[in-house]
Amino acid sequence: MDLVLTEEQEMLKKMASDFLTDKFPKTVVKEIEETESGYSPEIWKEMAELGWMGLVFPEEYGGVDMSFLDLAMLLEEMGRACLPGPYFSTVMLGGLPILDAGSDKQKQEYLPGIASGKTIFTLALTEASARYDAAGVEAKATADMDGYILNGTKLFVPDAHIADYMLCVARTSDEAKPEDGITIFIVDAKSPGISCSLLKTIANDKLCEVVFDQVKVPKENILGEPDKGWAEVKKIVERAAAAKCCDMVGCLQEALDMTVAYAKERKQYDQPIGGFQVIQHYCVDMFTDVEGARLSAYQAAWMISEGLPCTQEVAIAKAWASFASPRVMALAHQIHGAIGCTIDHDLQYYTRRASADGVTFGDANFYREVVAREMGL
Amino acid sequence: MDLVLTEEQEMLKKMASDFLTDKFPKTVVKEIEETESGYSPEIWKEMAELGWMGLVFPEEYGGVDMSFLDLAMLLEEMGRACLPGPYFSTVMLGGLPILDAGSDKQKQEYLPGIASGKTIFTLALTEASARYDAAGVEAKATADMDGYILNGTKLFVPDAHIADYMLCVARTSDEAKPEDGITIFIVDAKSPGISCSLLKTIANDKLCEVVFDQVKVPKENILGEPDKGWAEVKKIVERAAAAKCCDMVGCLQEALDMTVAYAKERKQYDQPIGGFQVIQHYCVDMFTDVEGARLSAYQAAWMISEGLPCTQEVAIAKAWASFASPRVMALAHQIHGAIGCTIDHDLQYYTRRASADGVTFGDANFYREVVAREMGL
Amino acid sequence: MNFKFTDEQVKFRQEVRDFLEGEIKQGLWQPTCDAWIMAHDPEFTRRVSAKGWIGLTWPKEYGGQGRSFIDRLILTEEMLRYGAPAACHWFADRQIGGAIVHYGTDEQKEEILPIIMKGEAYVGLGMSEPDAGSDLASLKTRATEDGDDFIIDGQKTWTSGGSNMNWIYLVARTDPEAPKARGISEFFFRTDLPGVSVSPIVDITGGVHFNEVFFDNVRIPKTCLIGEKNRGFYQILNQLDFERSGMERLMANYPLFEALIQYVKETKRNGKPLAEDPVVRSKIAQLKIELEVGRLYMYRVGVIMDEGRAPNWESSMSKAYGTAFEQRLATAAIEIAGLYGQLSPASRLTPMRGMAYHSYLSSKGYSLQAGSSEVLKNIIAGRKLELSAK
Amino acid sequence: MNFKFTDEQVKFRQEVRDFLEGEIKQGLWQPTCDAWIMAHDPEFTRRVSAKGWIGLTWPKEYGGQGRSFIDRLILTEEMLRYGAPAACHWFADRQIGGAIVHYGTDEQKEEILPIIMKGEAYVGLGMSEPDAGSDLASLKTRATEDGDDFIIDGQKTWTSGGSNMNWIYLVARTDPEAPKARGISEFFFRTDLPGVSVSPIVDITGGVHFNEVFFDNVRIPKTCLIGEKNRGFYQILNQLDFERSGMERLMANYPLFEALIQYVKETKRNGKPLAEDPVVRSKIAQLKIELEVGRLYMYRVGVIMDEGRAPNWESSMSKAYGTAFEQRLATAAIEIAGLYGQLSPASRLTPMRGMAYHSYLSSKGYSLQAGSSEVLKNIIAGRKLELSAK
Repeated sequence: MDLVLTEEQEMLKKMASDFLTDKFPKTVVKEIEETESGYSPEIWKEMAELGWMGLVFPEEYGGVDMSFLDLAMLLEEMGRACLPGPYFSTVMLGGLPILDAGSDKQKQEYLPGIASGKTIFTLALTEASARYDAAGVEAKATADMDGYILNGTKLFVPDAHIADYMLCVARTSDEAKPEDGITIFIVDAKSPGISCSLLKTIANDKLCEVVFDQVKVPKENILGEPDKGWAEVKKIVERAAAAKCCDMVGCLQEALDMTVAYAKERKQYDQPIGGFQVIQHYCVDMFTDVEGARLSAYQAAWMISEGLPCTQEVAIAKAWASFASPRVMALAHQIHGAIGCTIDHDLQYYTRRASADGVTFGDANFYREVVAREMGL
Repeated sequence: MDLVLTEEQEMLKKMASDFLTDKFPKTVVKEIEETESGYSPEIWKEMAELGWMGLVFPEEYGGVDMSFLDLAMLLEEMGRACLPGPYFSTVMLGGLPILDAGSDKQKQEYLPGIASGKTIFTLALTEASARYDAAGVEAKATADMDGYILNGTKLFVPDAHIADYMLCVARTSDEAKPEDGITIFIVDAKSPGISCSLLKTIANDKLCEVVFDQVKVPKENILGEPDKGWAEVKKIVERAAAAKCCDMVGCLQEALDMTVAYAKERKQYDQPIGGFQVIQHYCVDMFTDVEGARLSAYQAAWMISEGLPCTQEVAIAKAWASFASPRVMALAHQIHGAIGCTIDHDLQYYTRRASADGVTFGDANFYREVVAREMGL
Repeated sequence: MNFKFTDEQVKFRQEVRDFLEGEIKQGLWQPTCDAWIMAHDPEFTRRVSAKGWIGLTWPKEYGGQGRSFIDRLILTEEMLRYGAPAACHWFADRQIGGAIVHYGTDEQKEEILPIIMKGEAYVGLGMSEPDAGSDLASLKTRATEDGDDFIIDGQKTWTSGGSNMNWIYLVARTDPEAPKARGISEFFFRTDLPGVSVSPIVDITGGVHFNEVFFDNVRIPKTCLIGEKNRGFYQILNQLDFERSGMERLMANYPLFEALIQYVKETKRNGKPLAEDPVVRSKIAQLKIELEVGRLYMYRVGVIMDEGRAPNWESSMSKAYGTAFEQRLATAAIEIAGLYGQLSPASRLTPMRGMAYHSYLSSKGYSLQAGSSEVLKNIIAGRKLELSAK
Repeated sequence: MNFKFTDEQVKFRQEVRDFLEGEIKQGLWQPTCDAWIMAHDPEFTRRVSAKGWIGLTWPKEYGGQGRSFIDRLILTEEMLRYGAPAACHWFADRQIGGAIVHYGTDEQKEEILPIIMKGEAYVGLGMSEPDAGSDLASLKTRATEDGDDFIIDGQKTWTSGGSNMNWIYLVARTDPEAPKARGISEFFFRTDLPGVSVSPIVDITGGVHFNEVFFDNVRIPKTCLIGEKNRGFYQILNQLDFERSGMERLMANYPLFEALIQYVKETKRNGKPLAEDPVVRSKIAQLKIELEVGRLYMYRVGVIMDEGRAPNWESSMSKAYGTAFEQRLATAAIEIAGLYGQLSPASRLTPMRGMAYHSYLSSKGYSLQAGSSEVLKNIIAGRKLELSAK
């Protein structure tokens, strides 16, 4: 066992932190949040030049061939910086699934665009049920002569309004088990029949409602095997959940750091409030929660990175991050006092994002059930 | 609204507190707990002379005709004193149901004995399922020429080993709904076929396993209507739960008082530990929980006393007492430090009883479900 | 002991309900959470005034109704239950009127109480300052005597009242030489005076109900002083106990609770209503239990006031408990709503009219305003349990 | 980064498991909770010694195995998982050996370490006194120099070791004039000396594993001093970090967890296994999540020690978390068992072999011994977050 980051990982984190701190002061985050697109194409380009979009992709596709764990470290810094934009969608929900399950042709077609920052991807999975289980997939794809016709409504699709492509999960045949008969399609987001509207969300994170109305998709756009797509979807969700945990670690760590700093600086009753034992213990409780999130997230990310089965470890990490984050943020607010409850204070960025992150790719209850099943209950 | 005790109630509490403090120092409680009978016949007699056994019974049966609320106040003091013995069983589980549902003849036959302290009663309700719902009643009473034959095993029956009579809840006919076909019998505890063995429990509170093997019960010993006994059982359980809450208020209040006193007296780092803000807040959290238990228990007891329907109020009180008591006791121990974890320290009496009281007549989960139903969920 | 409301109280509650339901039916407003502080509606306030429901507990000789504090809690509870837009008169009614009845001169009673009862005083509470939050006694805003006037200089923050504010209740230092708590006085005056400037604070939900208020050489007549000069801090302690007893501390997001119950009954997951999911059932029942016990803490404060006693630790307990409850409720609601819980009130698909989202964010402030939970616990520990540092 | 155990570690874990399962199969003992402190079995300790598993991490030159701290945690974890009766050698192995390796003289190493490794030193930890619990530095037991000896006078309490204790580790004041923390020294000696008397303390479960120990003019040679005179408090701080890292802080009631899982699988309620009750499932899954995260806090401490660093706030976090977890586990278990949870281990009908009942009571002490959770949080706040009173 060894919990030390490699020198490269430290460097990557440092570089990312410097870049993000420089490019994304909260004034910029706020501006971007308020635009419709939700990202800055200029900085996006710079991120691509730093190799971030291609971080985990092989060199042959224009990537820099680093590991999932390295990516996780980068995501942590992005969480810390409240990075707005389609990075997670593109790399985690688009690129990695294609690298995973795509044909050589698909990889050659899509990965270089992703790695170079030219192509924005996303995943259209959840629907009205808002659940991450197979039964929630009701969108239908019916075989047509030269392909499929897609119909259905996807909800909470991140960044769909700016995506060039979507992975769309649809039902291609009706089987007894909801896990069967599901297929993943790579869909050109500009295909006729797709309409997309932004949902207003707590994190201002550009989730969309995407309606597929008689959308034609060519047969060669199936990702992986037809009817057997659920296994890959599970993998996508598992990996995304682990990645989201790293993101959350950055978010919660920053909230903790801000809070501890404020406790040292804010004076009441002639002393820093951090001198009061109750405030100290609040900080320790936050810190303990954040450390639990960190250790479990790193464990999950490391296991994915190593290609080890880790359904339980991911479930533990995401459940922990999801139930710990509201209590961490509640204490952050309690210590910050009224000032932390204003829109102009940086804390609220973390409060809103932590709330969104907690439910994205499965909340604590969802993963408790996963753990129960893994335990044989 | 008025939350003030009457002068009589204050006097009753004071008198009870003085008597119990005098008679039941913890050395005596300990001795009694260690006897098989679990009570002191001498002090029992004195309690009867004070009118406690007859407190709520009409004068015609030798009682003093006070209210259920008055009884609740007495129970609170008993909880505070960790009174060992069959008071609760006799009055709450024997006498009150007979007053409630008994025929004139039954009242005349049994109540004077209870009121004078001569007769010990109990209720044999729960069985292997250990639940307070009708489905748990599997003991059978089959009609015989001049009465019924009882068969079955009752568990967690308090004080059965010293009882003169038991109310035994048994199934007299099989109906579709588990609530139907249930009858309550007044059973002479010395009837042939009854065997009784003590269960060792956390509170040393003399719960028994009672086996009924071909026990004959005359027809006139049916309490209330045959086959329709469940409504009365529900009432018994509801009233007992409310009474148990008052008992618990006394128990938790004493644990709180001991803890606050200890926090003022125990010095570490050159000051009373009660000077540390974290300890202060622990005490406030305990106090808040105890006050919630008190207000909700008084409300429930008052409503029963007034004859008002109060299923929800009782459920709220017992759920609160049951989930608050472990956290109150955990803080009591945390503040007392190691000394509180010894068998020679008074705190452990309260820890053990609070634990038993929490599950008796329904735990927090049981009553959450009652509340949910009352809410129409 | 008696846990029942009198027949008159039951009738009064029904009257309030009928009034509010009628208002909703007429579409005059929609129930919202935090309406007591966030929903400013001068018209509604006027209609409430017409019912005689502002100044309910004040003596009849000053034009009040002389009714009990329990009556007032009933009124408050129903206002909150229905999420009525009562913010315009809330603080004047709850806090300022009481202070004037208690400490005001006859002239002040004659002049100010009618304005409040007519629902025309939209009051901001000018207490906190940037460096004086929980530690109110360290406030710096100065009120300097000058002939028949005081000159006010300084800055307040977290002053309620939103953009409607036309009167301010101000706590300022009148004796800079005295020990901190002994040189403070209370004032009440209109905000349209020269030298007063107001800058709104946007809260985490995007709402505006707090202000920063700046005082630059503001001249007010001495008649604006409430009570005794330099005794303000002690007068306030009393008023704070009163403020803390407000029902809004438990029920500001009551409309969310009702909406949540409806939501779990109506929303199906895996073909079954959420209400049948044992984890959800248990969570909601637990909230109900906590709410009802919270009401007992709350009504106890009313009972004490009706006995003519000042609430003390009881109101601190009620407030600390109530705000913690509201945070639990909001957190439970947003969790139960899952991904939908993230949708803002502006979204078409938002469940519970966006109240889960709103309360999740706004309830963070509940345990900070008007005595942080930590300060309240310190008060209970000190005043009631008599625990103190050496 | 690497979260995997090495092949050797996996093999070692299997070896420990095989050994312990074999012992259980032979009926040599039954798994119990708190076995590390409560279950004294000299024979078992001898068998463990024969495996070379006492002194696992000590340098080979002193007869130890020179293995890693992770190895030791693996051994510890399996001992706890199987509830093995390891109390006879636990403290000598965990605490005293390490202190002697670190601070002892060559003679002490040569003399004492072999006794410990043979499993013959049943050690009591003589630290707390009636008036010196969390505030250890205020201890009063005196060790006065007299020629080549020290004379010990005073009283210790919560001294572990039960009735088997034959050696004691003692912290005593050697310089009454110096500031509190600077006049304290550590000693280690046999308890069969004249003037030592031992009085058992019966705990809340009825168990006896703590003692009061009285020292009346007890003469010990100076060779019993460990490390530097008057530097004892600082040496201890180090050892406490080590003590706090013990796996027992998370897993002392692991056998209960296993029994609880089996119980919910096997026990039917309303015709369905408890494991299918969503509230129960969720509760147990939550415990599993918490346990696994606790193991991460725990193994991190091992990793740090293997890096040659002294654990610091990390072990405080691990201990505070672990003991709180164990209380949650015990409370959940007794709640899930319902009325049956009240049955004592002596009862025929007791579920989970009475371990829920036992742990519910005994776990109250976990968060007090060896650094109360409050002291540990103070340490984390001070050492790591650098928060302090003015």
